[in-house]
Amino acid sequence: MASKQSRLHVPSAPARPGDEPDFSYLKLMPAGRLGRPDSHVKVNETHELASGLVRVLDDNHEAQGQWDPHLDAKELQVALRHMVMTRIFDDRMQRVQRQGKISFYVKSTGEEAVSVAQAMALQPGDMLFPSYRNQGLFIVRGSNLTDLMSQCLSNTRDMCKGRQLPVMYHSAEDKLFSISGNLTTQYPQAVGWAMASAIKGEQHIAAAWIGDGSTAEADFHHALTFAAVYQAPVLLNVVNNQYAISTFQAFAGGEQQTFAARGPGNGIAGVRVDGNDFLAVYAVTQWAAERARAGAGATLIEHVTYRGSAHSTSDDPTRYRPKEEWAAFPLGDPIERLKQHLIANGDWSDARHDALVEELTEHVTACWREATSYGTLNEGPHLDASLMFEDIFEKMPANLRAQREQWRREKSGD
Amino acid sequence: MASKQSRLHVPSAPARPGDEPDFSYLKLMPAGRLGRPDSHVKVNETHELASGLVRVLDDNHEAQGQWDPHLDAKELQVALRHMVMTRIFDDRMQRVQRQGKISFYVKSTGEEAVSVAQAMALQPGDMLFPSYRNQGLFIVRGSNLTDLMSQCLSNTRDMCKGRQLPVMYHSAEDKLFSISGNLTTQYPQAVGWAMASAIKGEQHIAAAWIGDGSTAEADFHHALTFAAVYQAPVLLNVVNNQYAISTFQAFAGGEQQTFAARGPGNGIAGVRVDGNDFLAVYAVTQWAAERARAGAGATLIEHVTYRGSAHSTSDDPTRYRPKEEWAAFPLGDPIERLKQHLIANGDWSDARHDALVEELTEHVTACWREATSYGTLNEGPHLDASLMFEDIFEKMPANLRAQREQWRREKSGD
Amino acid sequence: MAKMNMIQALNSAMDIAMDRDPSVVVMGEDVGYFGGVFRCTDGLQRKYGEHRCIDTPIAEGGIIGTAIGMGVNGLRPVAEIQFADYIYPGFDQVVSELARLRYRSAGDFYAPVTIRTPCGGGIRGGQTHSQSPEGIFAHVSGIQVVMPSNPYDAKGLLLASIESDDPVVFFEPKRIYNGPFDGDPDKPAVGWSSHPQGEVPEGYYTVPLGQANVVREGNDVTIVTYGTMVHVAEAAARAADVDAEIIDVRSLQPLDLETLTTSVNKTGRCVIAHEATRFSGYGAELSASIQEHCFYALEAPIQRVTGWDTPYPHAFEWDYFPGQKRIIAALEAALED
Amino acid sequence: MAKMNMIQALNSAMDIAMDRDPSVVVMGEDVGYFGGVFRCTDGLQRKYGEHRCIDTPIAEGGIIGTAIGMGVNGLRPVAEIQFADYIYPGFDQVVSELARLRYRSAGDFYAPVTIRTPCGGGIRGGQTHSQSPEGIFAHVSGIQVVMPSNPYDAKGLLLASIESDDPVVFFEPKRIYNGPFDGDPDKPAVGWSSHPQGEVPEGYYTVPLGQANVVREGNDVTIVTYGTMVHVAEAAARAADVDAEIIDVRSLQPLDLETLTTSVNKTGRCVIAHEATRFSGYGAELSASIQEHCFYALEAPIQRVTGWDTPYPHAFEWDYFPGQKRIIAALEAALED
Ligand SMILES: Cc1ncc(C[n+]2csc(CCOP(=O)(O)OP(=O)(O)O)c2C)c(N)n1
Ligand SMILES: Cc1ncc(C[n+]2csc(CCOP(=O)(O)OP(=O)(O)O)c2C)c(N)n1
Ligand SMILES: [Mg+2]
Ligand SMILES: [Mg+2]
Repeated sequence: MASKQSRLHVPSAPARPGDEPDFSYLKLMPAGRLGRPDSHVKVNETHELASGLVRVLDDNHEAQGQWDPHLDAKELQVALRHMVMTRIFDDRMQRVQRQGKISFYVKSTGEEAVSVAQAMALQPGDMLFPSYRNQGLFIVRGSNLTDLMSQCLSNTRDMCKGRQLPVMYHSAEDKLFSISGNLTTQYPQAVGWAMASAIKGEQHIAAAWIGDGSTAEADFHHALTFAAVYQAPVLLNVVNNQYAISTFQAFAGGEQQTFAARGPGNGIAGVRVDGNDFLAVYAVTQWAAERARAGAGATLIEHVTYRGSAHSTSDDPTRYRPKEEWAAFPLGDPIERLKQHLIANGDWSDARHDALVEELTEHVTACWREATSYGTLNEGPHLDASLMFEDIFEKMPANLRAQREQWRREKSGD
Repeated sequence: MASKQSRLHVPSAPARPGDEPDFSYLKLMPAGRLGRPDSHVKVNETHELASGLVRVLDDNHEAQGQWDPHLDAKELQVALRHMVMTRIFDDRMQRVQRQGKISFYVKSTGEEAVSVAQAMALQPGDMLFPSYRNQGLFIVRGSNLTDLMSQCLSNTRDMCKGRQLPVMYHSAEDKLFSISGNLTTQYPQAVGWAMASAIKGEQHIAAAWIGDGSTAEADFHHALTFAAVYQAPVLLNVVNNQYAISTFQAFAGGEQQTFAARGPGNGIAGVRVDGNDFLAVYAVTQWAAERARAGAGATLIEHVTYRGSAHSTSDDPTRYRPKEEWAAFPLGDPIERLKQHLIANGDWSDARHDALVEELTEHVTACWREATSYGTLNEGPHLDASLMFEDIFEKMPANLRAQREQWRREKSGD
Repeated sequence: MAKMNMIQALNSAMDIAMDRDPSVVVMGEDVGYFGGVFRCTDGLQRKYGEHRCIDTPIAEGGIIGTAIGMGVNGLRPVAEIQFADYIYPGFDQVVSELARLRYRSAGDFYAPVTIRTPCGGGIRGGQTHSQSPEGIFAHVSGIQVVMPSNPYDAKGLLLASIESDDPVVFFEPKRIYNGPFDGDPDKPAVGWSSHPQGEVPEGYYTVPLGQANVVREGNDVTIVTYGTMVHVAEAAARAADVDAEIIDVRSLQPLDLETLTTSVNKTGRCVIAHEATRFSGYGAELSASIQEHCFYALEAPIQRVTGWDTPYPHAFEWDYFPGQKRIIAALEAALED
Repeated sequence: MAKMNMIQALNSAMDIAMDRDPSVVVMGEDVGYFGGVFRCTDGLQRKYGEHRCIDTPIAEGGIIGTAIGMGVNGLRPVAEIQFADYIYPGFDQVVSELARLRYRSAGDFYAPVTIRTPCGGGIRGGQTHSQSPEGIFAHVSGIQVVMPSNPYDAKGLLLASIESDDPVVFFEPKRIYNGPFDGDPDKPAVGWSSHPQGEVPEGYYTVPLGQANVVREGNDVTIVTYGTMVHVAEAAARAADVDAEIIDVRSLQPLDLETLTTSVNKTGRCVIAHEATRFSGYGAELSASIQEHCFYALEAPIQRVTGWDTPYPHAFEWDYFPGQKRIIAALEAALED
């Protein structure tokens, strides 16, 4: 066997450390090229949307074509604010992780447009099922940064009562579902939530987010199948940031076909969008939400973007990709692009931007100061560890009560 | 909540008991309509093959178009023989099940062309991963009917040593994989087998079969993803017989999209074929095998057919579908169609057909007589029940040896 | 009171739950128009519509995953997994999601999902239609595990499970769907109509989770069992003429350990019986817990009577099945000293 | 002899296996170019090529399903599941296929697949990077289950697992990848270099499956444990100054029960320790089996020391973790009479 040559096709990386970045594999399209069909269009009429790329912002930072959502300056400034806030928050949390104040962190740097545009385009009653890289959803829905930080600190104000890894946030009142460490599990759950909304005759829709790598999991298929069979009012988002930890998107099946094409291939609409183009993401989300709300069915949205940071604080991307790759990414930086668009419109300036950055930096600093006052992993005040035995069941069964007693004896032995 | 009207889309059956059969939902195409592209064609150039329907035999029983495999009369007569054999075998086994001689049975009536044409079009070195409704594969590969019957009888000649439900055959030497009771599990296994063949630099390919309903299982997605990423030399067959026990194919996701379209949607070629057209199935299988053997990748083949019988001997289809449905199925009966084609070619006659039926009926009777001589479920000779403890591991561990001893004591207490 | 077999009792429980609470929905493979391959959901779609008794694709992971989402959105799904042997494709959604949701969200989210699934052998189902995986689910913190042994309990426990805001995996011993079974396949089948527990109120009632049931009082030895084996144990005790106290665990998680230990402390001897394979199975937990609490009362080793550590073989199911002989041998071992 | 930590020892085992047998392939998420998130497969792709050390899609069911097919076609796959907490999406392929193939085909087909997966907590991984599901797999007939406690065993057991024609689920206690851990997180971390079992031959050798290891002889009580807890137990016995015999189970299925019962029959007392949750866990099987074989020698109840029946909480892992205190309390209980 060793004698014969292997004939197996193994996808090869576009570029490895030391190589020139190479994005020639990325199928692009000029802004404004794709038309915006009626949102009730048949599944089989979305093949072009699924294989093409919806873009609004062109290289001169101007909005082009039918997908322009025509948002006013105020909304765009709010959007920019949310995106900048997200990035500053991420940078700060990464730093405090390095300082050992939290155990783990995941940045969304370079992907801010996806969460911010989608959260803004959806309605407050819509239920969101985030992945661990969608902090922008929480920020747009008004989550208090101090609360997010407190979760990362597992401190006395932690919404998860110390039970979850950092970034596994949730907010029942803001309709943000509990984040799971297990990839893609939220996908069929979002479909089920949407089915229930339809069964109840309500107008609320659901939206879920996973990464490119996560599309290989079984729950991706479960979600698409159930969404197709029952035409569930749900938006299924694939954030294709080109990487799944160390493996690039070809290992998730992006080499032969776009991820958006899984939509029509499995019986739901599919759209591929420039994930770093705030306007395009906003418009596509509106379109899919309109479709879902009208009962015309689900949409799979692939957001083409780039993971600007490490996978997580446990990862070192310099081992597997060129440092310069992000700078060479043809779709650029979503914050920079929206900023330049606003400036081009005469609605923004470098000076105002610097002021914004300074204001939000101070805000993040203040929130961090407040959050740490509720305790850190290492310094008190600490949560009562007996919380560990609660919320497994609504009522604590005998074996857990006995174990809590045993734990108390163990502690008091101190 | 009860107040509001549900807005959930629930697929509705084309026809229920008492209704007129209605196959208007079936997307059909005249024979010869679709061209036969080069088998190395790109995945994205198979959308038409995946949404259309490859047919060769027209309504006058003549072969049409580029997909005609141009088989000679001898081969077609052999094919007819295998298909008739399969049907007679099925009818007999159903009867003996009714008589209580075996515990369970599954017929393939109406679907014989799929297994027979594909087994004939593939090479002996190719590995087949059947479902429980592919007895034709075993018959073409020369399995002895007595052996198949003995498995159904769990008798002293049972290839499974009494461990498996009837019809869960296998044959290592004929490269027919062990059938599992769990749906779709063989799909990623076939892809793995094909990947290993490629890794070893061999030319053998793999083929797997599941039903329309089974496409909803996770392993369908696993198989397509791995087949796409590694361009594995494998044929993934979906036998769309319109039903999954009581639910029709819309509940598996056939309403919005063909099953073949899952191929290109997920990154492998897809072809939809008239599963009751022996020539079309043969030609499509040849095409996909050529593609796989050349290293051009995997193909998902949807075979449009109809489950002419009950799901299994445990099922009663009159509860959920019209009795007359099969007779009204627009793609007819595969045996009748091949027979008429041979007659139209002047290579067959009703007289020869009756003689064939008589010959094979006698053969099946003789095989059954021989099989029962090796024992039946109720009458001896019986397998030694201690076989129950073997083949769990290569070497029997202590706990099983001890349990076998305990079982012996229990028996000897008789 | 009416005569019901277990199928009718389960059907009645779902009917009543759907009638009382519009948020209860039933879903699963073939459960809708067809009424389920074991007929447990027969008539529910006709009565409550195809939006509340929902046929699903064949994807156990999808069924459980969507049921969780429905539960989070205010419905109370009762999902049928056609055979317990086919629950594994949905295992991740049960273990990582259904069991964890309340905990990881500090009680802000939960999904009141009941998963019904037929288990056990003795129906010539072979290795993929006969399994009893309850021990696996009992090990997963956050899941309630139930297995009734008769129609009365089946209805009452299912209603209690549906009403519970915590998830339940509800195992239905299919061998006793139509009648009690004493372990002797050669005897003519008897129906539930002649059995006291076949008397089932037509209306609403519950049997609370977390309570074992002493089905027969006795003084010499305690038999701890559940499901089909309750009836086999009763027959074995009768056949061996042993004054056994027989306890039907019913609720495997939470476990009513006190009822078990009280009995064993009284009898000083214990036999545990289940149909599932032995190694690392649920019987091991029963044995370990009872030993911890009753050690000084025990006069002989606790015995386990189980299926062998093999798959359930089609041709040899009565050699595999832990019948009266195996129980009697264990009773003898438990009673010698 | 060389100094190796457990990661290097596992890497060495795979290197040697791939070098000796061209049919051995390594596959999994991030195992190829990157060398694995814990670096266990570092350098293997460079040395053996991307066709024998294969990066895969993120689909545990697909990894195990394709590995089975490869095994049937003459390869010997070593599949890494990145964390044991993520093996559940592949559970059906393990239980229904990998474990059953030889049996259902009467030995005509089998798949020599080894599934490596890091387990256990104490690394601030929270509830989805800390689980120990070995008890679930031990209950599945047809699967061998292994968990080493040191680099020497890790290499020898992994080589034996890869060579076995039967499937193995190979659990790697990640807390002791880099050094032994006595349960005290406040102590400075120690590496394997100072530990005798950190001495690992560079070449080929195996540690046979199915053999427990007496890591410390003693007369007063037997501690039966495995994985990380072996080191915690040793430290606890030292701290409590108890003459404990400590047995590292190593191979959970098949289980070397004789070594365990011989020891307990000698000491008359037994403490079982594992990190996994308690209810219906593997410790229950150990307790039940030992009780069955050693009942008349037992002078006190067998004690179980385990993680609580809760998920592994991020902030409270040292309250969850069964540390020396919990073991010492159990030793005291086992030693009183
Ligand atoms: C079921 C499961 N398998 C594996 C992992 C480990 N893991 C965490 S994130 C990740 C990569 C995910 O990549 P992608 O889906 O592209 O999302 P991204 O991190 O790029 O946003 C992996 C393999 C997991 N969390 N869950
Ligand atoms: C994992 C799993 N779930 C459910 C079943 C029960 N079951 C057996 S066959 C069947 C229907 C399959 O329908 P389809 O895939 O269309 O194949 P067909 O029977 O029509 O050939 C079902 C639900 C099973 N065997 N395995
Ligand atoms: Mg990614
Ligand atoms: Mg079908």
